[in-house]
Amino acid sequence: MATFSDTEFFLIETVIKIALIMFILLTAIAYLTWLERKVIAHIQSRWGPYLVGPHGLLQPLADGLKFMFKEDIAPLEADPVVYWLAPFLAFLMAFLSIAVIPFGESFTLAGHVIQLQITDLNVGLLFVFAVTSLGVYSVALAGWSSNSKYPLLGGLRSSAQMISYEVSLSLGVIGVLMIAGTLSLREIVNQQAGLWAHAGLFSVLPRWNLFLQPLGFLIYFTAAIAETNRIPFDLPEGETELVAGFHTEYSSFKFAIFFMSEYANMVTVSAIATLLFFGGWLGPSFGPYWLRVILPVLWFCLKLFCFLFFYIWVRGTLPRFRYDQLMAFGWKFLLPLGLLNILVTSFVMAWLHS
Amino acid sequence: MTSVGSADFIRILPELILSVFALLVMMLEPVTPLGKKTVLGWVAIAGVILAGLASFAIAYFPGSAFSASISNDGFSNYLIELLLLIAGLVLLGSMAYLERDAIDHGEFYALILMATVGAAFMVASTELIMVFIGLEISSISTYILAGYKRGEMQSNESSVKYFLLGSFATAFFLYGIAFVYGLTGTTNLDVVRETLVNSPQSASPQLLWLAVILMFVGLAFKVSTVPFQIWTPDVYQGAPAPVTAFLSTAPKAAAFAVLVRVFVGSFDHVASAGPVVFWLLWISAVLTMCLGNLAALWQSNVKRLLAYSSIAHAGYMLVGITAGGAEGTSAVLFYLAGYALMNVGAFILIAHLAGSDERYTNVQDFTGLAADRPGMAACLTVFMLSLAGFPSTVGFFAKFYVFRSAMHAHLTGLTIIALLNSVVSVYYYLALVVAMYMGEGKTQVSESSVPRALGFAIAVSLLGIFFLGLFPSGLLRDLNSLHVPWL
Amino acid sequence: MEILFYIFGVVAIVAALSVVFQRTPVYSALSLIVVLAALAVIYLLLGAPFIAMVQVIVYAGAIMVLFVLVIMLLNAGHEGPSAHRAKFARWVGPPLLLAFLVEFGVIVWKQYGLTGAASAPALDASPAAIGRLLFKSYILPFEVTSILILVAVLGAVVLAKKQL
Amino acid sequence: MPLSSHILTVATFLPLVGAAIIAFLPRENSGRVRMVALIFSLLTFLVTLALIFGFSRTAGGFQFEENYAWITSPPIHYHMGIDGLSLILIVLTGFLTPLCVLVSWTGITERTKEFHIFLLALETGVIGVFVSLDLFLFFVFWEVMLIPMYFLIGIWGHGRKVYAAVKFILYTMVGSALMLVGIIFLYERSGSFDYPQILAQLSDGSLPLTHTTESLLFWAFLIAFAIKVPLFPLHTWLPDAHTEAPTAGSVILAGVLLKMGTYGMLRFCLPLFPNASREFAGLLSVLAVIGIIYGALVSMVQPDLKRLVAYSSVAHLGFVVLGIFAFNVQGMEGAIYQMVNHGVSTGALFMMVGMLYDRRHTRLIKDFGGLGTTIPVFSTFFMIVTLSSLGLPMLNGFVGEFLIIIGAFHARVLWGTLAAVGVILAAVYLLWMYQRVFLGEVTDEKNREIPDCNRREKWLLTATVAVIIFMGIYPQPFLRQMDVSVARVLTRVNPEPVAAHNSKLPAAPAQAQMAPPPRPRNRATTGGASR
Amino acid sequence: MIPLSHILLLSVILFTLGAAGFIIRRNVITVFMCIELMLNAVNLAFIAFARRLPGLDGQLFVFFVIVVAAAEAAVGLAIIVALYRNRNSLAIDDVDSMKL
Repeated sequence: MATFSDTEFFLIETVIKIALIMFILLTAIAYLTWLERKVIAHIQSRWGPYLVGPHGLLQPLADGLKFMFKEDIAPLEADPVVYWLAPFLAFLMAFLSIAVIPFGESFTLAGHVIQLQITDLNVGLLFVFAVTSLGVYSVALAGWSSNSKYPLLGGLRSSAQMISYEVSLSLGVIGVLMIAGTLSLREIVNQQAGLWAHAGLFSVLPRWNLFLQPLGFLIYFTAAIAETNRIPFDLPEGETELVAGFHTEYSSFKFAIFFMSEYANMVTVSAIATLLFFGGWLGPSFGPYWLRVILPVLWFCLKLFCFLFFYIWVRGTLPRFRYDQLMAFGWKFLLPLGLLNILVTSFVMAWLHS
Repeated sequence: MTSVGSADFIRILPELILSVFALLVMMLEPVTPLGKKTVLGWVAIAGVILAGLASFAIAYFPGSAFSASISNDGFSNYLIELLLLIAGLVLLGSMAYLERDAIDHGEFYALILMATVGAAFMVASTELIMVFIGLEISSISTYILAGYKRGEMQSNESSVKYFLLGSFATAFFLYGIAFVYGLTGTTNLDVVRETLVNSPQSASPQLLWLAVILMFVGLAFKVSTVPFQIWTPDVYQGAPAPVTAFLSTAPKAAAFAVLVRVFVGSFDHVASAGPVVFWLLWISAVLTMCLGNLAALWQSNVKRLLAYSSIAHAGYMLVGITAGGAEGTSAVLFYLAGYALMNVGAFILIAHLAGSDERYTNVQDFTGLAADRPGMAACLTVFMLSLAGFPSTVGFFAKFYVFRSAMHAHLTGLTIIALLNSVVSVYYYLALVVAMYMGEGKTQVSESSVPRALGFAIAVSLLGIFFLGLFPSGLLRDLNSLHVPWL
Repeated sequence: MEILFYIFGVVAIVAALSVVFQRTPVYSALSLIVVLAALAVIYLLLGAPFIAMVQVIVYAGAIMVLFVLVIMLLNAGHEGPSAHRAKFARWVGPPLLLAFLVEFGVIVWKQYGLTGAASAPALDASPAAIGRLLFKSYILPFEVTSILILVAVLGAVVLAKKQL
Repeated sequence: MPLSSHILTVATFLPLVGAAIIAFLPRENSGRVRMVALIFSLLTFLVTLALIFGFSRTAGGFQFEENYAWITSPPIHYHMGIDGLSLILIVLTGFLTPLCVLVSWTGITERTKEFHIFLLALETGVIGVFVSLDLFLFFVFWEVMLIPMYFLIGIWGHGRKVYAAVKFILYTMVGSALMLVGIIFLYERSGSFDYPQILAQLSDGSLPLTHTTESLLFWAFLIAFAIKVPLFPLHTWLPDAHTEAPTAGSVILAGVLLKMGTYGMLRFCLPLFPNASREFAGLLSVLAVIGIIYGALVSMVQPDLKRLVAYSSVAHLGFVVLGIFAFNVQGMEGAIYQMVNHGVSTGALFMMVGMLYDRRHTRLIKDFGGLGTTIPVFSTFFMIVTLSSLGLPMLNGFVGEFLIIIGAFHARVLWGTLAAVGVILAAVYLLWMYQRVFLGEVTDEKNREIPDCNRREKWLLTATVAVIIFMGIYPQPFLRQMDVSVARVLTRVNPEPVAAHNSKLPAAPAQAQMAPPPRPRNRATTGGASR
Repeated sequence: MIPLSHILLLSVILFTLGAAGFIIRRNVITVFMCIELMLNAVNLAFIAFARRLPGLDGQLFVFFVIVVAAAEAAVGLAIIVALYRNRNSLAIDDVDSMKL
């Protein structure tokens, strides 16, 4: 846990951090939806949201208001408790993992060292995985509790998919962990500082893990797309087959929560990818103290944005998988590939160490 | 914190070979054409034979391995060989059965090998966590095997019951381990013993008793002693007969080995736990023998009858464990060998006779078998007589040694109860003989001739029964000189 | 910190009661997940962060998902009123267990008492330390669990696959 | 010649070899099966006869001993040897088995192969029991013998055969379980299963037994033997087993198996536990007398011929037990002699009842009557055997019963008197039975058609009757064989010199009126033997 | 610090609840979940003891137990699915095609 002497300060600091991050994140998510609609529209030679505000910039706000005030309809036969619980579970799990994600270096304020991170666990990465793995429940329970065919099928599908790809997701990052020798995200990022030395032409490149673990990154990112139920792996809510998958029967605010959770999850996995493979907040740092505090956050957000953009880009270009293809891809291709990656990494490491 | 060397691997060579062959069977399974799956059975048997050779070889490399969690001593070596014998016989006896009932997938053979690996780890481990993992491997494999006929109600129910009660028992066993660990700071049985013997004040006796009782409950489920036997009849009846042959012997032998290692080897030496151990064993021995035998008297299904009989036999073996010491141990080990031979033989023969889908397992179905198939009837009779403990069969000396050890330990009361029980048991074993020889009418059971592999397995068990029944001293001498430090 | 233990202890017990007494399997499963999570927090408090995470990832995140999936798949609804048999066990079992509980509690209390704090000899329970122990002292059980998992995979396939 | 040094092994396992050979014969050819069985049983009989000629009647201890280590832990030896006591029982077995084969020649038509296998295996077991000198070996044979007998009753029996077979085996198993405890206990104390060795240890006091221990051990052995005999309250299995067994089974059962019990008492109970024997002799004698009277009374009211003969066995064996526990030369030799007698006579009775059954398929006395006129030869044989069974002088039954009664009088006058009453009762039920079956008018027309003895049966019965008469007229060769053995048992069980009994013997001429000729001869032999 | 006895008591209560559930529940899946509850109680005991004793062995045991529980769950649920296919019911009382 954090090393603050003053418990009060610690509490206040944490609460402020949480509030700030939540605010930023929620806003970001709101504009992510806008971004997505815009980008996709441009990819498809359309305008996208255009009417509400300049370039539709106020569209997310309007959407939010609509969700808030729309009538909340629940199926009569739905299981009341679970039906209500599922979206909040989704929300909780999506935002909980943000807690351990560092987004910048620490700075000193009034004699206190403040980490740009809600809490630094030495098993941080595991915590993320733990929370992500619980995310399945919201989907599964939402599907089941609606007491309706399509949601149930969607729920089952997505649980199976999420469990399957979680394995590959973890296997993808194990290579990085082997190199880093720690599970603390901050530590992992710090190890990527600087440029490659003695690498000839490549000496200009930063010491990102991406260059050591390209395969690992590919596996991770592919699995992450599936894990967040995004195209081309969005089978659980494939409109053509299942209306809207597990959240077919959800409307109004509860639907909004599912919606937000999905985007929050995107942010989380992207953040992890940034931290593990792209050196996190590391980047050129210069200027006065405040700039040196702000700049890493900026770099971090930039990298994150690239990932998010990539997500949208993928959605705009790739078609959806068939379900059996999806499972086969996960188990028969991604998983062995992950194992191979670990095997190669361990051999190389053993060879280097001896 | 020693590093792992080649010696470590040599000392688990039989287990390694079995695992490799299990993998081999699974890898060959998809490339083996349908109808030729028996080949996989032969592969598995080859693995068993190789592992057997390995276990003979590693007898020359005694010692512990893997940070003293595995011990390659006479005790484990003997039991592993016994387990391999069981596995081999069951494999031989199951190939034709599987083919007949159209469930001849390679997985069956792989699972038998895996279950044997688990049991082998159980008997070789001197460390409780390793015991636990071995136990789980063998248990889970046998859960699956019991339900191997997926579409069949009884097989499935057998599997459900075995699984639920087995896991329940595992939890108890594990809780016992937790407390042993809490009291002694270790799960290595040798260290546990030393700690408890050298500094008895370190552990409160009551907590130690609880640990002992919890572990006993866990193991009691596995060896099916009263009152933890409730699963046995249903499971044995419902499981496919070759599987029953396996799970009534191999996991049981392994669990008994653990019982011996834990109770005779460790807790018996501890002053504060000794009496509790003793009375636990004494009471459950009596209950098990009596209930097993009495309940068997009313059975009309042969598999169920043998299930109760196996409960009774567990009771006899508990008598030997109650007697404890080197003599009780060697008697129990001898008993295990004899019991394995006769039980496996009986079950695989019944598996054949029961016909496809095991339609004929009632005692009545065996009526008149002697007239139609005198050979098979004679074999089954020998198995029954051996189970009943008639002299010149191994069943007699098995009981004899156990009872003798009990008398040496001044357990006269227990011995007499055991003897009376074995007299009662004669009645129900003969019920089958009565049906085969003295019943009137045409036999129901399958009259197809015995497949060669099965015949060989039965011949081996018969030979074993008679050889050990006439010349038991060779084996017993070996068992008496196991040179296990904890005895 | 201590207060957290008691809070989550109570949560665990209440949730465990709910596991046992809920008549709908899904609620039982959810309650069990709560128990698991509460225990994970307790593990964290007891200086076992790695195990706490494994608990959540594997137990809550994988095992219990399987449970929930199976319950959904089989659409296991309400448990009807108990049928005919096994009344005996139901009437004898719980009192016996209660006696066991009391007995156990008394013994534990006597042995460790109120003062017998779970003294923490400042252990390094980091994943790295656990990994070192795992791959040195416990390499065999670790390797052997792979056989176990193989068996489980094999079993799940054998038992549940439609066509073998 | 190596064979002669292993003659007991040969005698024991020769039948088993025959059984093994039969096992490989085709089942269709029952004639050949019977022939092989007959040849092997006759060969065995010859071997047992050879034993007689090689046997030294003066030598103490056991003869033809063979002793090899069999099992090392516990030290069990393949130890065989015979003395006078076992010798005549072995010969009796050897004699009866071929008769059994012959008597089943036409009666057993189903599964002849198995029948003869079991019959020969049974002979192996029985001879094994008589020759074993290792307690453990004895126990093994004792148990092994049960199984063929069980099958004989259960498969080829009549009526409630399964019930009878199971009852037979369970009764015996209970007894042998107790005996096993006793044996193991003795082994624990003495460190050996070897009978002579244990006996020596017990005699020279190197193995002291407390009073309680000895009593318990005594009962452990005695109950096993008493069930087999069977002694009065434990006899209930016998009528069932005898009645339902096939003829050959009944013959062997009555002829030999029952003797295993009395043999066991003489061989083990008395010498090993003399004090307990003395202590409980009174009780056992009472039971024996009850058995005699009870057996006779129940026989009297039996409507079934075979059951009648079965109950008569209870009475006869009561005599034997009474003689044994009289603890004097007369009683004991009489008992042994009576064992043989009973084997021959009752065996013959069962054979003949079996022959009647084969002809009429009934055994009820009321179905017969006046057979004397329709089958005279058979009736004559039957008459002789009946008379032998009831103890007519000049026939074998007399010698045994007479000696026993004398012995009983010596021990206690009351027992002797009651035993004598038993003799009279025996005369009553046997003669009454004979009268109802063979004398008077032919009541049932079916009885007119039945054939008389054929040649095989004539030979069979002639041989038996010859033995009966020979043993009645000339008992010395038999008695002398056992003199030494009996004396040994008696010196063990009686602390006072045996001579004292002999000197008292002339004081018993009061019974002279019912015992004319052979008495002095008997006295002479017994007197000579006890020294 | 938290007293060991309190942790153990918590563990015992959970274990007992699990065992009670095993006895009184009639749904196969619920029964299975009660077994999981018992295993968790065991794990808690391991962790509590590991806190007291030198070395991390206790924590490692929990790791193994979790692995085993996972394997058990996979197989157990497969068995239960097969049961449902055969019987269309998950009530333990219906598992009675063999006489008791």
